[in-house]
Amino acid sequence: MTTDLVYHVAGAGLTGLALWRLATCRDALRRIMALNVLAIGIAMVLLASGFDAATGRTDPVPQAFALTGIVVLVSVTAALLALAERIGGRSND
Amino acid sequence: MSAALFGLGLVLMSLGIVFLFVAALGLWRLPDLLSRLHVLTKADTAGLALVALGAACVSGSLAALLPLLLCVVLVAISGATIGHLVARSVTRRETAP
Amino acid sequence: MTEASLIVSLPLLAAVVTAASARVARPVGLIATAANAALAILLARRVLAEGAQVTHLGGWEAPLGIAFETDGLAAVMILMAAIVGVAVAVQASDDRTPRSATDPGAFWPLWLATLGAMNALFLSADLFNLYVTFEILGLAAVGLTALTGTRRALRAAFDYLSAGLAGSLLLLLGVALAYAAAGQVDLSVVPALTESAQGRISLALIFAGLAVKAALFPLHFWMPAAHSSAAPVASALLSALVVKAAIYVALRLSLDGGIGAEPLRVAMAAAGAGAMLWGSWHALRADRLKLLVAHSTVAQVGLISLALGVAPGAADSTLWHAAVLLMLSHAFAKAAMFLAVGRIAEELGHDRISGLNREELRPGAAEFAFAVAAVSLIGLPPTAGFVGKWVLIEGLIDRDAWIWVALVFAGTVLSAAYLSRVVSRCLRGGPHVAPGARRPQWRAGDVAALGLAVSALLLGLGSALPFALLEITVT
Amino acid sequence: MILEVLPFLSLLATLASLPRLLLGPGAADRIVAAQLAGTGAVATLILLGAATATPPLYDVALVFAALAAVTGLAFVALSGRAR
Amino acid sequence: MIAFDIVLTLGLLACAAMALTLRDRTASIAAFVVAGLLIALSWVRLAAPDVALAEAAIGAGVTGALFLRSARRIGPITGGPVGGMSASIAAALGAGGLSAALFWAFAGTSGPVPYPPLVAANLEASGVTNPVTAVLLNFRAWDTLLEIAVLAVALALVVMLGPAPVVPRALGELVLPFARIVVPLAILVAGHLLWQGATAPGGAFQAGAVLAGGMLALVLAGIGPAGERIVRGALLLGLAGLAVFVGAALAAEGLTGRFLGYPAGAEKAWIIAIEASLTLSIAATLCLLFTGPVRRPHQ
Repeated sequence: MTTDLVYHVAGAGLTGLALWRLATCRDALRRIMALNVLAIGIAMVLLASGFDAATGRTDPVPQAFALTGIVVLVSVTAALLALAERIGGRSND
Repeated sequence: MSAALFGLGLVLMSLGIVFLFVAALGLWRLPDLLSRLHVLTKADTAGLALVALGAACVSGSLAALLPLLLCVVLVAISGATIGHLVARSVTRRETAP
Repeated sequence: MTEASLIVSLPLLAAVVTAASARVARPVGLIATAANAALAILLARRVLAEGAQVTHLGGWEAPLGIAFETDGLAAVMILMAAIVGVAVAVQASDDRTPRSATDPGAFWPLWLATLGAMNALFLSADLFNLYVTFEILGLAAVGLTALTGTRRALRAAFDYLSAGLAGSLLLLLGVALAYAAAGQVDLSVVPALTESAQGRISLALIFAGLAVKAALFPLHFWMPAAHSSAAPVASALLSALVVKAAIYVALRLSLDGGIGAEPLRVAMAAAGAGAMLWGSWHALRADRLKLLVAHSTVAQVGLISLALGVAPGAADSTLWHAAVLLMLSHAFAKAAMFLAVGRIAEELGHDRISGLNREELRPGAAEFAFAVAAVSLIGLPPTAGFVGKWVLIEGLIDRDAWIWVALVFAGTVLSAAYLSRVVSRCLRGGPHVAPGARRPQWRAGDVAALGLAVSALLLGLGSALPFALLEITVT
Repeated sequence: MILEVLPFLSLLATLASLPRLLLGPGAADRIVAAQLAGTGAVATLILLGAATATPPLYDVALVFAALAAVTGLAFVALSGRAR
Repeated sequence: MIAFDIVLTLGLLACAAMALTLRDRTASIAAFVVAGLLIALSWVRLAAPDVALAEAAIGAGVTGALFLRSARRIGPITGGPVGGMSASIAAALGAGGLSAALFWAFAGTSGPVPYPPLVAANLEASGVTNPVTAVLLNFRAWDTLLEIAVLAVALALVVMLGPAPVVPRALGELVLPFARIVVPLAILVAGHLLWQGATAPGGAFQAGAVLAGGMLALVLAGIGPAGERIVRGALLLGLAGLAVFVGAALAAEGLTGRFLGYPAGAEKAWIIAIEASLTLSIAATLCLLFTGPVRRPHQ
């Protein structure tokens, strides 16, 4: 039970939680929040597999991926929220 | 000398954590909002100051002192101000006609 | 400055300039689109002359750094994007196109960002880099969809962006699993992925993400609403170019042996067949012109992914060439069709198919362009669509895949059916038209639509050039 | 060793504010709970930095504190419907 | 320390579940912000301090403020879940199965890890000693450039859509001294993060996000710089980041013949210059993504 296994569980849990919420909710804001949780879950799984338990250090390249993912996520979230506000939040897809 | 500093740091940090637990407990047990606010600001100011001081003692390097000091100042101010603003918005809503 | 680095930087710089000042947006946009077309032609000439090149960005070798692979396939796709872009820019620059309710100058930065992102995507040889280019493409395409500012367009744009984001998160999950399984994310890792179980799951995730982005049949729900409610200029770009990016990446991965897993290939071909039937069925029943053309995109995407599914990768080279030619002909024909539909809707004031032939308006250049584009979409000789289908069916017959041959024919017949619904109503004349009917005068949109439709025709005749380009691959 | 247990306790204190966030009748209670969780996270980070002797964690704690201030202000200014 | 990780994971999942299920908007956003803080803590435990900085600044700070702004305008949640109780259970089982498969796929791998030795070998030539900054600004600078393009396109999109301007509640007179202390501190922290980005955790994104946090504090306190010219200047600054980065890439190719290949010996200077301009442009972009363009609200 090393550290990265625990965070693999956390990442997979977050992804499952987000997928469940995406499947069962209609409100625009909660769908956007679920997509955020999904993206964070994927970043956690990515970084956990880059973590080297022996040296206690993490491979810098997935860290760069996670950073890029965070910045991309905030821009897409801002765009989604601006759209949701214009359509009043009732996305009945 | 460093063992005494280490011991002192340990005591300070433990005290800080006690403050945090008291605040969490208070948040849970106390009946109304204003008393919870009271206990929150205590944890923000005193609790974190103790923890930061203890950490400075344990780490023993002066370079770490500046970020810790800024941390304490920021959290103390934001705790007090947010507490005041929350209390203000709650009381204004109740007393408003 | 090599063409490769210029062709990715120029559109991004122009996007910044056009976003900064709306006043100068149109001239700068037109100049940048023309310069991009010139660069695309120079790039293709260089690839033809010197063969494929690999440029390492910043001088760092592949696993650590990112590489640009300018081979024949990339050059062909960049040429496609450039030519369709020029035609769409010509129509967009016609200032009488109705002012969008949101922001007049907003088309140009979004179009140039889409162009820059597509050029970067066609050249990139790194999985994570593809994910980032897809994000730019997704956001810019949503901007194009929301350009008209109507409530229906905004709702379609919201669904498009949330589906696009879910698709790219699937893609990111696949890239993360590829990193976990193989330790690196550049395209050379794809053959190693097909061996291990984790690698196959990561490829399946990547292909699922691409299927959402390409609106392949089971995951296409967001696309018809988005493409039919956008401005005609925008939906021409969405249907002709943006959807192609995902199919191109699927082709690039299958060329690197990524689609070697048998179940993945069969699933893609089956989804393609399903898309052809489903898209054609809804196109037959569509009552609005834009909806019909959007559903025909679903069908054509199905045909192309069927061609990809049955082509077992680089070994059997004729089949994936057919898929590329089908992509090219669909890009030209679909863009011409949407531009023509835009002009028809402008002239008639509505785009209901039933109301097409009862107006006192003689058929103009737009109806003619629509008819020529329909010929190419159905795949009648001498258009590029015909050459593509011919090569595809020839390859299928060689391998006795009779089911797929039957499906391709069924798709062709269905597409002929739903397109003739429109073309028959467009060719008004004689008794159907009142004596005093006026003929719509020529506008930039007609020139663009006709140019693209004719180029789809010429591509059929001159299909030796794309085939020659496609022969060149990175050895 | 002994220093390792301190961040653990501080984390427990941070998570102890969650029930109030879940049940808190009014929005104000939830803002207070979030504020306490923020302070607890800053304390946990400082203790982690001390326990694992990594000074960069103090900078992370500083950014946490700065952002807790901004987020707290955002909650107070923006919670509830636009009147 | 494994007990710390386990408790953190449980707390994290509980917080995320609360954020996604609570029907009261403020409660769910508060839970989302606390989840953001706990996620930043898990990045620290996974030895990724740079990501923790970015998550705390962008994930918890800016995203929380964005959600609050939209919730303030959209209003409470209406309508029940999509299917009934049975559909929700079915979805839960499906999602559970997917996440279990995901865990098996990721936990089972022990594949080769070629990147760390490569980064370590080339770190000397990259001009900076912080490996993450070396990857972001030198080895894979093309990814970072495209990511700035994503920010710029999102900015153009939000300016085009033009959400109505945000009107924070009147907060009384104590806000002025508060802002007068928090904003300079935020600028100080941002400068500190930017400068040390080359050697220790920090860099353009974290510094830009903290700077944006400071600006948001001004806007929320109601004393933010409003007015058409200020917003126009911020828009130009926000877009300038991408132009500077592309310009630097082409200039580098002019000098060394390699796209994005910084001239030998001067890599650190180039990286710091690019990062400084990115910090300002990211701060301006994040601010504008929150406030939106100052224009007549749409009908």
